[in-house]
Amino acid sequence: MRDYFIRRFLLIPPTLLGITILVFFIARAMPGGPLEQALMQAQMAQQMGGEMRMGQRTGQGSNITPRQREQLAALYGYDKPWYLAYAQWLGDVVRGDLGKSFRYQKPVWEMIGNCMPVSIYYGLVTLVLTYGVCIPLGIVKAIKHRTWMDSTSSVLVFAGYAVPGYVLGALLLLYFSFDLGWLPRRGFIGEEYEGIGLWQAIGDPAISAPGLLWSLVKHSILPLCCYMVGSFAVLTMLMKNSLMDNLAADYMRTAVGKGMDFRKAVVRHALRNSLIPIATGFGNNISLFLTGSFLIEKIFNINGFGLLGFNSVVDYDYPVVMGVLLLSSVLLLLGNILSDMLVALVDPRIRFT
Amino acid sequence: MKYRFSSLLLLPLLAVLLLAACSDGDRAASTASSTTTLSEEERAQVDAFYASKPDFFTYATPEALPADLVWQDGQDEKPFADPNAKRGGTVRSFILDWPPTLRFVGPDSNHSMRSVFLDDNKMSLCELHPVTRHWIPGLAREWAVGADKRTVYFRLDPDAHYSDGVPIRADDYFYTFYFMQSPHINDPWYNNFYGERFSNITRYDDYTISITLSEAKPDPLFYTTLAPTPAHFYRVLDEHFVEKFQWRFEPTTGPWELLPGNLKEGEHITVTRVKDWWANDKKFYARRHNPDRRRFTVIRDFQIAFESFRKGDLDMFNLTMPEYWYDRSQNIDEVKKGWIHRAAYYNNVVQPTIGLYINRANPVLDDKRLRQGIHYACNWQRVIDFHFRGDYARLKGEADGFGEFDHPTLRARPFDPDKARALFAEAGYSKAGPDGILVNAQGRRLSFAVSMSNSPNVKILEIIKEEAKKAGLELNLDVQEPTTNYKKIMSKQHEIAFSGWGVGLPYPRFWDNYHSVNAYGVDGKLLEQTNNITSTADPELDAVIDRYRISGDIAEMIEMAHWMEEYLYDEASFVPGYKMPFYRLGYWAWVQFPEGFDVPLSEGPNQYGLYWVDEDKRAQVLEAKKQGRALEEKTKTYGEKPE
Amino acid sequence: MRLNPLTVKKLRRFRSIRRGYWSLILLGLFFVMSLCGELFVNNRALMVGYEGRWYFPVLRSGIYTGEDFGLPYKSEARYRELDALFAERGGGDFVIMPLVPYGPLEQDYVAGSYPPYPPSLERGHYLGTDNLARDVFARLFYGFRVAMLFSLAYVVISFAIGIVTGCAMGYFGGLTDLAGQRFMEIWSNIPFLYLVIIMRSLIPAGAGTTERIVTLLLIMCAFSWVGMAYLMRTATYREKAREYVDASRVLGAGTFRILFRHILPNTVSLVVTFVPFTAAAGITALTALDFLGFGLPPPTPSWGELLEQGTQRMDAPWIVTSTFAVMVIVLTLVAFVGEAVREAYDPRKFSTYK
Amino acid sequence: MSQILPSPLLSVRDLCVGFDTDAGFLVAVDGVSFDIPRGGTIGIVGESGCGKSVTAFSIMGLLPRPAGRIVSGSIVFDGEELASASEARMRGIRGRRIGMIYQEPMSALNPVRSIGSQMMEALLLHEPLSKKAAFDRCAELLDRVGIPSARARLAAYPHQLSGGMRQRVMIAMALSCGPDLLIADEPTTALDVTIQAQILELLHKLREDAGMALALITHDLGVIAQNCAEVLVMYAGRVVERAPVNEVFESPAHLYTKGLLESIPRLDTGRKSVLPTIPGMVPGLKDLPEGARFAPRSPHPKAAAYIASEAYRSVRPPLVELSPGHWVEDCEVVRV
Repeated sequence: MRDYFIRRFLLIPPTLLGITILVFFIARAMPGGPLEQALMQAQMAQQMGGEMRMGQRTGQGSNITPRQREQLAALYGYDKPWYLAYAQWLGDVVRGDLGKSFRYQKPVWEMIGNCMPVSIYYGLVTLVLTYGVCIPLGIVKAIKHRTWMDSTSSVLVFAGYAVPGYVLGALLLLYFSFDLGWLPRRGFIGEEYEGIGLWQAIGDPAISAPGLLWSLVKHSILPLCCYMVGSFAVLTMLMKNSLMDNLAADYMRTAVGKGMDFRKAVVRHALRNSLIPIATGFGNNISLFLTGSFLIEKIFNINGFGLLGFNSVVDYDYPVVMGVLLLSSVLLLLGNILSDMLVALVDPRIRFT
Repeated sequence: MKYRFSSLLLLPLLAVLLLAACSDGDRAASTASSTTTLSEEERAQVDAFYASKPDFFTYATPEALPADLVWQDGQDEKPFADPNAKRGGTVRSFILDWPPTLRFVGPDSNHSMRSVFLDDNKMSLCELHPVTRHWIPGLAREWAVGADKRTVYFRLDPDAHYSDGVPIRADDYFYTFYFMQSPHINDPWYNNFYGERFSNITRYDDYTISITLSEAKPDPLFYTTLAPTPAHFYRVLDEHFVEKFQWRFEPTTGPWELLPGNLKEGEHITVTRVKDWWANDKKFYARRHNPDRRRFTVIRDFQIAFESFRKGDLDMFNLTMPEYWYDRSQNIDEVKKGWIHRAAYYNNVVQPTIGLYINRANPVLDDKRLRQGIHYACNWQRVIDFHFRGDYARLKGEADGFGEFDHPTLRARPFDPDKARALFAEAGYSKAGPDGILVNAQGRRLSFAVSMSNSPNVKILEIIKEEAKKAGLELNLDVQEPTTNYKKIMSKQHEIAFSGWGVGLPYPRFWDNYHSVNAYGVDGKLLEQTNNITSTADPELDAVIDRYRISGDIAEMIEMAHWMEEYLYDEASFVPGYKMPFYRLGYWAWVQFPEGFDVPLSEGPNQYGLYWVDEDKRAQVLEAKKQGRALEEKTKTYGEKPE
Repeated sequence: MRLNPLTVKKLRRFRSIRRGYWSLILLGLFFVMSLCGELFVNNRALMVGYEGRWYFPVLRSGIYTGEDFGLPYKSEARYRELDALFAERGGGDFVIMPLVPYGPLEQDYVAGSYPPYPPSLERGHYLGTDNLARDVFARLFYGFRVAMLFSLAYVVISFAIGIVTGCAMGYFGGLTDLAGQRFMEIWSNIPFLYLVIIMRSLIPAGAGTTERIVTLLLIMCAFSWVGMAYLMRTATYREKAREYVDASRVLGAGTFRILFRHILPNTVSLVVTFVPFTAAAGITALTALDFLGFGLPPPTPSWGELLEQGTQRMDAPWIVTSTFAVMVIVLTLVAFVGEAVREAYDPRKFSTYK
Repeated sequence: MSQILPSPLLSVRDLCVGFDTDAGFLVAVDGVSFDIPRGGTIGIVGESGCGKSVTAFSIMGLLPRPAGRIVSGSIVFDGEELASASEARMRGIRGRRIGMIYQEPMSALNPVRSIGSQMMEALLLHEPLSKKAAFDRCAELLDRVGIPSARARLAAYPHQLSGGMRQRVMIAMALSCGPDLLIADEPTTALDVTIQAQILELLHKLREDAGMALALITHDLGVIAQNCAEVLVMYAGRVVERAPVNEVFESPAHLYTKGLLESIPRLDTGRKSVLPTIPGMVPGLKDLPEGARFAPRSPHPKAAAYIASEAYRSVRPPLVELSPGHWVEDCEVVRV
């Protein structure tokens, strides 16, 4: 089994290589890119008069010379054939350098690093809450199969599945934050707590740690609702079905036949077995939750990973696109391995070879 | 403001926010940036550049100034600020996106915050009086136009200095050319503008310069009133320029500066008023740019920003869009109870040429009758009447807003399906197909694609499309992400493009959009990356455009412009769209505007910074709001709706 | 057609799951109605009686112009106006309009007031209009048709690719499998939205609406088959290991026979249970793309476009509420069907003990 | 019906058990009655689907809810009615007083938990033992059922053991609390023939040692011959014949019993012959007639007429006592 996981880890680099080569190539081969964007903006400067004030917007058609074009191309690394540019990028990545954003001229690492705390916070909280709700709910639904409770919760989770989170976000925000004023209107945390870590708050009597926590919770409620609403159905139903399979399993009868209380038998026997399919999908969810959803982040003004990724795509900010891609791919691949490990942990029968 | 500029212009403007602000900055004027002059070594490098272009950079003595110059100082103009304006306070507004850079030049510098730092802030040698359109002093105290109509002489105001305290001298203008012509700034437009437009700059003494244009112009001041570039800040440029200055704020000559620590990435940014701004007591600058502080919060959704405004999180809000002016703000409590005031400001600025550009390089569209038919098939009036609620107006043509240059009688063709059908029939499209779209004898349907970028403007074209069916014309909307759309149009692959060019005073321009050198190369192939997106190439027109370009005589230029407008009207490659002759604002009652605010050249409240914040009133209004007490409802109109 | 008794049993079981069964009936009904939607929601008249002759504009492939009914215009007749005119004029001429007398593209501006118009029974805009004065009901209705057709095609194409690839990988195993797995791993990591944006730009300007929709469909399918391929790969592996496959190979059955006669039929249940959820995913993805403006070409009626308008116009709540409601209802129905299909194909024994 | 004797350990009377299914409510056990004396042994035979296991699960109270339920009848164990006993009461009986061994030792064991933990669980539920003591007891038990290196085995998972081993584990588990009654539900069906013999041998030995009663459910009469004193033959949910074991072998009274006997392979016939089988199949539970359910498979000449008669549909034949303790379904066409 150790060899299996070593092999899995060894397969990560070639896969990453494949992904990045493909995206890099597509980015280069397609029309429209940072160069066009720069040219468009240069032209817009011309239209808008750039620095000239009111009366001076008179720049007469300045067509861009081939030399200027080349210079701009060089700025974006478009002066080389794509494979050489890729090789250079790869070389930098191997040395731990993801390059600099075309648009912000900042190291991509720094940009990713900046949005990581928020993304990790939302990602992990969503993950914990989602699993924390879905697993118990799935269990209850399995045990109370075809009762009133089961049907009602089914309708609810399926309706949640159908709700587009990004629209829900706008609705909730307008209603709870603007109309009712119950919840804060924007931001990650109250401004009075901006830039303060919880550990600092605990150490500093001037700052109320419960206040900080409460502020964080208030700011998080609506985005978390939107993040989670869609993921309930799949996970809950998976848990329910899987548990039902196991409730009907012979070993449950054996357990009860030993004189064990049924509930105890569910917890001690059926539950662990039914977690196997859940564990299979767990790794995938990690990357899903961490990368977030840019539409929700946009509505709630969360400077997270999803928004970064989306903006980099629409801005043709390729170093950031590649950085985000690399990171999310690594997360996904590691997540898959983590899933396998979890499955192996839960299920002693599994022997990966 | 959203609807005002068409696709190309939309992006940077979407986010333009309207507030301005400021108050008693309690901070030293000099910032962290180095105020030392260039070292000898640096000096030598810059001088070497000047020396390499001896014809361009000239050193002279005051004696060399022509004796017959008529110096002007604009002091007979009236100030336009309100003498009762109070200084101080904070104005809060929003931006839709975080600016990518604080540079003014180079990649990504054309962003939405730019007007705050630059266009509405940084001063030039002379400024246009926004009411009389006469010149008033800026950084120059006096100026004189040379007899050749190419050279303008300036005497710098000795009081003028940057926000870091460094005075502005003739050297800064030399340096400006060094800077703007440098390949290191990676900005072709500035390179070209400063490289081709001018032929000489001469320094007479520390405070006297002249700038010479390559070609004579009727009013060369328009082209020569430049802003200085602080040499002590940028120093000798190198290939790291773009990155090095990405997030450094240039010492400014204007009232607003960004101090380090006044921004949180992706969240908010605050500009503060320069302490002891040098122009504080100058005749045309006193009582302007009154708040101490202007804070911009990033809110990525326009609607949520509006709700924040209603809640009082923002002080001012742009209500230009009819939907916001009427449906959203007309009947809300905050307005009815007079806590929020609203105002519409009719102005008289040149209008971007928004409309449909028909690509004549397409063989089918290279038929004048067909293009004229398309004109009649476009129901812009419906767009204006319903989509813009009759507030906007039909664009007259290329020269709308240019005063005498604008043709006195020509008007864009109105919607007329019968005339359109008649013209289509002449062009061979006489039979209606089963779906009502006309076909010609070869069976070609009268169907064209309109390329445009993904923006709210798509809705406008959906109206045009629906109405065009009545004339038997089908328009398919080819909606692309802005960059790809731009690429498509610039490589002239479109059939029809919905686009708009920003235009500027003093004269309408025809060369960029209609001269054949911008349509086809010497090899006869379509040229890419030029503004002639109608692919117009006509020797007769070319000849007039060429003469117009070099003319130094206003009357002659007007005559030629009228001829060209008639010609282009007949060619019918551009279907004029709409124009927006005003802007509209909502603001909390503590924001005050001059009673007789009448600034026809103003495109937004921050451009001239005439409003102020009354912090005492803020407390009163907030108190009233808390108690639910109504104040006086105010919706004002400044200026007059044209025609 | 004779159904396999096992299938009959599954169908019967499906019918016994009332929530799913009725959801399917409802969805089917909606879908059929939307397919012949021109009869219910349309600005073309069902029937016009003019000067003793009967016309059926809705059934005609072409259009009748105003001139056909004695009106002075050459474009398509405006039947609601015609209706009002005939009524006013009296006499034998008449117009019968569909239940909702508006088309999805038609802009019904009212002089002196501005869209979006609120719901009005009197004017026949039961759910109001959108920003361009287009009837929300009509756009939702035709948006449903587009979404359903789109997502059905989406399911068929992406399953076809997924099944072929998955079967091939599972059946041939070895290098094919290894290469396929790597490819899928790479492919599924490509940012989808990014490719949608750039692939759209490759569509030539002159392309018609249908070509644009098909291109979008193909792009989306290109990214959605991976999941099915993984499932089929495992299923094929499992089936291949069964004795009967060996047996038929011994009997001389060829690869294709084994695949089509033995392996595929045995994996049908797996495929079928995924149909509804994939269809729902197709609708959701299309709506999200439309919401962003990267989906169907305007002015195609679409839910995403309505949602976008609605979220921008919260002051006109009828747009977002009705769209939101319809979308949630339809997708919930699809999810119910999906759950019931899964239950029918793979029934869970439910047992507890005292 | 029963003897006037010291009260039996287990007394089942007119037990009817049914299930809700897609096809409606189906009766799987229809009026079954029998007794097991203390220390006594009974074999229940019949083909698959005859209701043997359902009977066993009814005794244990392990009918899967909500589908399965006891419709009527009583199950009295050591003087206590089990059919209506409370959940808590049942917990005290299951595992402690009645142990059970299941058909499929693989699926009856939880695949993700070690043998030891599952065995210890049974002990700890009923006896106040420390974990350590329980562990030692388990090792001892495994030793008793003949599993070598018992301590090491306790850490193993079910999939790591062979089928025979797993069944030994099941037996050890069932016996861990020293039950009064052991129900063995086809304990050898899933095993190799050689292992089957070992397991039966083991069961036999353990029963003798512990003096507990045994209900052995099987479809193989041969197995019963060696292990049980009395035989209960079930067909389609009913008892069709009930007799002391030697009587069944010597003079089976029901055609079904006879058929079962004939299908046991014998070594003593000396010549190669085709093994006789009972033609036809056990009927499904749906639409069962009231009459003798074996009739359609009966070679009796009047069988066809009987099936056509109203009696087949509506009259349940009673059991008659041929000789003391030998009861058979009273219907001409299915009698020998």
